[in-house]
Amino acid sequence: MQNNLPLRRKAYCGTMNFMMLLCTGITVALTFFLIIYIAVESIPHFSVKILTTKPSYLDDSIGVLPDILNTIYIIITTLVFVLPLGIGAAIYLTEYAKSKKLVGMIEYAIESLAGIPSIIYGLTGMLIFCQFFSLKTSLLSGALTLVIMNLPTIIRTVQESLKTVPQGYREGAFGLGAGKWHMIRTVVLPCCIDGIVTGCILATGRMIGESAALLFTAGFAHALNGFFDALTHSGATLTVALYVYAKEQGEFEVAFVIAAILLVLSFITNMSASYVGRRFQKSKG
Amino acid sequence: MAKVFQVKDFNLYYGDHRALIDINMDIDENAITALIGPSGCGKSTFIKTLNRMNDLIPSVRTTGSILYRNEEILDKNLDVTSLRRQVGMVFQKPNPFPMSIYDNIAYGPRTHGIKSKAKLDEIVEKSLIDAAIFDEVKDRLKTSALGLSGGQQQRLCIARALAVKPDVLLMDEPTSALDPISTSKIEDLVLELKQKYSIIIVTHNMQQAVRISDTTAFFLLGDLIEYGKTDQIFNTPKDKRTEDYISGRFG
Amino acid sequence: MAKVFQVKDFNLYYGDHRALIDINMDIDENAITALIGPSGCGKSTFIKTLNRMNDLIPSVRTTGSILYRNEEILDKNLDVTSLRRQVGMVFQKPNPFPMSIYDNIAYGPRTHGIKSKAKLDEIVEKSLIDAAIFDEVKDRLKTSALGLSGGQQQRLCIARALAVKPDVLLMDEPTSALDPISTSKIEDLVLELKQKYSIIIVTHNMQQAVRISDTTAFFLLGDLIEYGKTDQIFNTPKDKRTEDYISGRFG
Amino acid sequence: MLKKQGTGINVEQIAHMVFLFLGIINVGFVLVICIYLVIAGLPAIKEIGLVDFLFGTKWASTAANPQFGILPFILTSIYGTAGAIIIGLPLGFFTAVYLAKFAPRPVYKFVSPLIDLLAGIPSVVYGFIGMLVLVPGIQVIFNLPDGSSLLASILVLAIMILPSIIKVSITAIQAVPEEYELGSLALGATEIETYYKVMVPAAKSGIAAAVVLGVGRAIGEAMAVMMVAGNAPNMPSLFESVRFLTTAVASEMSYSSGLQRDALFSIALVLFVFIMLINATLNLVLKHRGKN
Amino acid sequence: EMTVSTDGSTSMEKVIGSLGEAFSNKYDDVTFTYNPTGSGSGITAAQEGRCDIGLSSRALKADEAKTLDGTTLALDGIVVVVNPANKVNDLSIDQISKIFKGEVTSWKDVGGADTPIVLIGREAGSGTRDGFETITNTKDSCKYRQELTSTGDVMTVVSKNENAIGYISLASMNDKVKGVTVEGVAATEPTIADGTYKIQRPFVLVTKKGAQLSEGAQKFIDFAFSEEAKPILIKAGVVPVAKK
Ligand SMILES: Nc1ncnc2c1ncn2[C@@H]1O[C@H](COP(=O)(O)OP(=O)(O)OP(=O)(O)O)[C@@H](O)[C@H]1O
Ligand SMILES: Nc1ncnc2c1ncn2[C@@H]1O[C@H](COP(=O)(O)OP(=O)(O)OP(=O)(O)O)[C@@H](O)[C@H]1O
Ligand SMILES: [Mg+2]
Ligand SMILES: [Mg+2]
Ligand SMILES: O=P([O-])([O-])[O-]
Repeated sequence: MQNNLPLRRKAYCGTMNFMMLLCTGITVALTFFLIIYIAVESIPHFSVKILTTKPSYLDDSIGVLPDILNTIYIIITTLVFVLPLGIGAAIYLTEYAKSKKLVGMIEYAIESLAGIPSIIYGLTGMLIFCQFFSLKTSLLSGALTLVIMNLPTIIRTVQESLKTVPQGYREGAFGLGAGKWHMIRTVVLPCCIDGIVTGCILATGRMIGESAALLFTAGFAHALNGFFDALTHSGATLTVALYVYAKEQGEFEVAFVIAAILLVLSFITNMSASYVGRRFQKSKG
Repeated sequence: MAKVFQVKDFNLYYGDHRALIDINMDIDENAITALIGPSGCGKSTFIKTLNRMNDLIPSVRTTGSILYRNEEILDKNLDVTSLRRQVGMVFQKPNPFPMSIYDNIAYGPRTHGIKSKAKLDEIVEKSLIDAAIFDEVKDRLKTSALGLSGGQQQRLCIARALAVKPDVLLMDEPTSALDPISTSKIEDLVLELKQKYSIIIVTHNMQQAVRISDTTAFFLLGDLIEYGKTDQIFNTPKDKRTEDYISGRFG
Repeated sequence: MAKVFQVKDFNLYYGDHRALIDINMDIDENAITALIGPSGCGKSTFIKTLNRMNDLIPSVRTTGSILYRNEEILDKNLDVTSLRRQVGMVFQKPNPFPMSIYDNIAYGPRTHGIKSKAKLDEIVEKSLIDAAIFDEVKDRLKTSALGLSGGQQQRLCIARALAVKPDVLLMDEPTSALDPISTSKIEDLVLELKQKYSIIIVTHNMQQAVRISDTTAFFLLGDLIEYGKTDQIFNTPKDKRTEDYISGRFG
Repeated sequence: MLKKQGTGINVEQIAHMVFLFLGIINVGFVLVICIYLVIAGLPAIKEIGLVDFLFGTKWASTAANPQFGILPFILTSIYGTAGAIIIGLPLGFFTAVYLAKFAPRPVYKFVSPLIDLLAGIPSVVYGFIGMLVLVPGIQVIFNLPDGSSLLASILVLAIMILPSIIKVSITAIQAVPEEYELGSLALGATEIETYYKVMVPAAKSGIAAAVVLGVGRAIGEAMAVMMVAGNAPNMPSLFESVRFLTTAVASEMSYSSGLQRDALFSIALVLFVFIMLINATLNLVLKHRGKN
Repeated sequence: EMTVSTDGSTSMEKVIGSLGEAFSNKYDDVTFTYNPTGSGSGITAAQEGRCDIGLSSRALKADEAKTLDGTTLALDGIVVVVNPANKVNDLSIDQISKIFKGEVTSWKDVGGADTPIVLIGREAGSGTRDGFETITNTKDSCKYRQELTSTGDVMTVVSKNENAIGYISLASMNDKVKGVTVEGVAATEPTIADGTYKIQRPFVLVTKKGAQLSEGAQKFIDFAFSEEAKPILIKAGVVPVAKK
């Protein structure tokens, strides 16, 4: 009974094995290529100046500080709106909703929101926020568009973590005469704070990566503004700036710098999401 | 003896399934009432009705009447939070909140509006003492309750229930998840609590029912088959089915 | 009687934990061997060694020797697929694949290279007949196997194992997930299969061991305590611990 | 003693109402988006005529005699998506099976963050690299006058959907009960046979979901494609410059006026209908899976 | 705190960016924003009041002029550009027209290498495209291989592809690409100012007719036409025009 698999089976297993290794190899190689290519092209152009100035036509110089700030502003603004909305909706769905029909309808809506491509968000955001609510092309319009776009992410992650809260906690609180909202506030929410944080991080990642939805809603000015000023003005986030520099202006050096920044940000969000996720699982035993 | 609960022609349905059938039963004050019966006979369902925890299940429908100290508790407009405060509950699986021991006990009083630190301290200490766990945890009140052993957790849950100063204590198989030593500690505790509280306890353990209860109710498939003094039920059951059950012939 | 397995000084470790200790045991051909013992004693571990299913657990280490028809099966270079083909296995929980009944049975033969439709048809029919389930499913061979009842699924799994023409059949508590009627059908089946196959069966059910097995092995905490004719084990056990176990005093 | 609930509104009721509102508002968002798209998208279709719009093969929106046929965009979107799936699916699928079932623990631990990273990279970065590497590469390799083409777009899309295909497939494969694996191994099948003949078919609806998800992502992507497709409104052909539904909207929107602008909204409406159909398919697939 | 918002032409980016920057440097209390979206959308934005000043790289059309005022800020040459490796240096308007209509498809027919011509154009709605096609008489008949959304993009593509030809604003010109002379005339300030370089178009500031300009916007327009602004415009590569 030594190894004597028939040739046909050996060939099949060999082929499959080869395909798997090949495809995994391609995927890994691709990722490495991206990382190394961006690193090699961008590192020579990194400088304190490029990170801390705004572009100037008069001096013919380029800086990405406004884009970094705009990105931060838009993330903060979006989170301020999307968190209460998303967490609230998730709480309704998991803790309150009784009617199957209503839940089905809301979940269908959320699924639909998740599937809509960002260019369509961009257009409707432009129609609704820029025009209907006359917010003009501004970071605020962009942020509000991102709010709707990111609702599904937040709702889903919060729902997932709400579901991991043991039913016993709820029963225990009710058994002591707590009302539902009181119970949620004092027992359920503290338990799933990590899940909410994970949701925030994931959503932040999506916001950093978004471009098509912002092009028509937030525009692409590179003005250096304070937070509240910036909200009412047009401004490019890093991703939009990358598009504009690479595609519209042919300024590849700065585009590579932005690409590298985005890569690092993506890495950081992934790492922190999985770190929080792991902690979450640990605390749940 | 005064009655804490008076149950009249009570029926409970899960959707179309009638899980409790025409229950009539008066429950004594300051006594321990044991509910026994094979799995699925409706013991948990019944006990949860007494503090309206069944409200959480959307499909539940009830008919009949249950008076708690002469007030109807099936009333739609009843303030369930205040009912649950007076009719506390301890669950089969110990379910301390993921907070410190102190906060677990203080949770109920805080919920009901007690803010004063001194007052809370006092309540926490008293409840822990009453639940016979104070000595074991007094040095680590601020540590997480999840670090306690199963038996300690269950006594903590009892302390938590006592902290809101209930009148009645419902216990759904409070020892079935515990080892024999923890079990006997809890049994001792229950016997002591009887002085101040009316206790209704579900158990699968015949011996336990005999050891601690004053009256026993035997349920079968949603029917209350026999209800009476524990001595009588276990020594001279009137119903053939009760006899079969306690002598282990089915279940 | 010829021996299918000869187990010599066999030890199995999960990491540092020695789960089987110095097992010595010869297993008869065309007989039914029952393995009994309390939970965690190593029955499943032992039976899984006989077709090297333990290979899937990385921490497993073995010493000693197990001969299957005089070939060493603990050998690293052994072709496990061909061993597993000859030593088939049926699991505690019926596990038909999510395909049609026909494809479930044909899976093994196809894997081993049989392509001819006529040949496959014949094997499927024969296996289903042997597993005493043909009449119940013959009209719906193309429907999903997941639509069958638990008992039917288990017989389907037996049929699936028979379809690769094994020599030995290992069964790990094949009836513990089933109702009494399905159980007795499977027991009848096992008794019939004995004509053609050597069967090793793990069971928690003493009665079942008595009803169907020729020899019985009693395991305790990784030790093979007693091994002999089933009659003898159940009527005149030599070891005190065997006696205690079969008379229900522990386990 | 048990105080009855008054008719006044208490905190609990307010909380309930607030949460109900927060839940319902999602439905509101979807409705508003639909309504706006329909309102904005219908006039041009009415004016141009549905058939001329959907099946016209020439797009010349600013010509003296403008023509608004979007068949080239529709076909390009379909071909481009199909192409991305044809390349991305096998690549993702084999990688997923390897990672889910074969990869030694350290390999898995090393590769899966890479895949997360790939998933997190913004689409414009893909477009950017595509523009600098793929486009000139294609021009040289295929000896074309210009490398901006459907092929370049397909490759960029394939890489972009790769991580989501891998992740969803891994989840689907890992969700298959281990019993199937044991059952197959016990019949003498090798591990590879077991995975491809039993586990993968059992995971097929999950993998189908991955495909549909990939289709949704590919058909909706605008910026990355815009950077490599060349954007001429040609009928699709592998080595020609092409325009997708998304890029048609994105490239002309900011310059448009009048009927041209309305027609762009109509394109967005068409795209939206496509996406909704895909979502419905995904739902069906998932429901089907729920039943199994 | 005053704000001036401008919106429109991407080919005016350098001009308007420079002006805006100098303007903000001069007045600390104004915020100047420029949203490079394209001439068409800049005009619409001005019409809808979404910005203070619209920017157009073409003259207003008749129906647009009904509701809007257009003031020419400067003149811009549209340079026909090829890859620096291309041997062709001069083209006539007729040749350019034939090339873009696809009637001439190989560089060898206009004195270059035997390689296909790759036509790079701008997207519909672009002021540059409008100006170029009008002057070269190729309206609606260009056989573009690529339609790109900005001047920079055209330059990038032309600089990467030896076969390519495109057109861009003189203001954006740099040495990544080579400008060809048109009928012997190179695009420079003097040749544009005196009209000998044929392919040129105006850069226009668009405001709503009759509407009161905001204080900041008025200040900006005054600044743009001041002597102070002239060198800035020239540095940005366009030919200043006096306010009419
Ligand atoms: N949420 C529910 N929905 C529908 N039916 C239920 C629900 N909970 C319990 N039941 C049914 O009601 C009957 C009584 O259940 P109950 O949990 O009260 O039994 P029990 O006596 O407590 O059993 P055990 O000893 O196993 O805890 C059972 O038939 C059970 O299936
Ligand atoms: N994968 C594993 N890793 C480590 N230890 C294991 C593993 N599987 C089983 N064990 C241990 O080996 C011992 C024997 O387990 P085994 O499953 O063989 O018992 P069993 O007799 O089949 O019990 P049961 O009747 O419950 O099925 C137990 O102590 C168990 O904890
Ligand atoms: Mg119960
Ligand atoms: Mg076992
Ligand atoms: O961007 P334009 O100047 O060509 O409209």
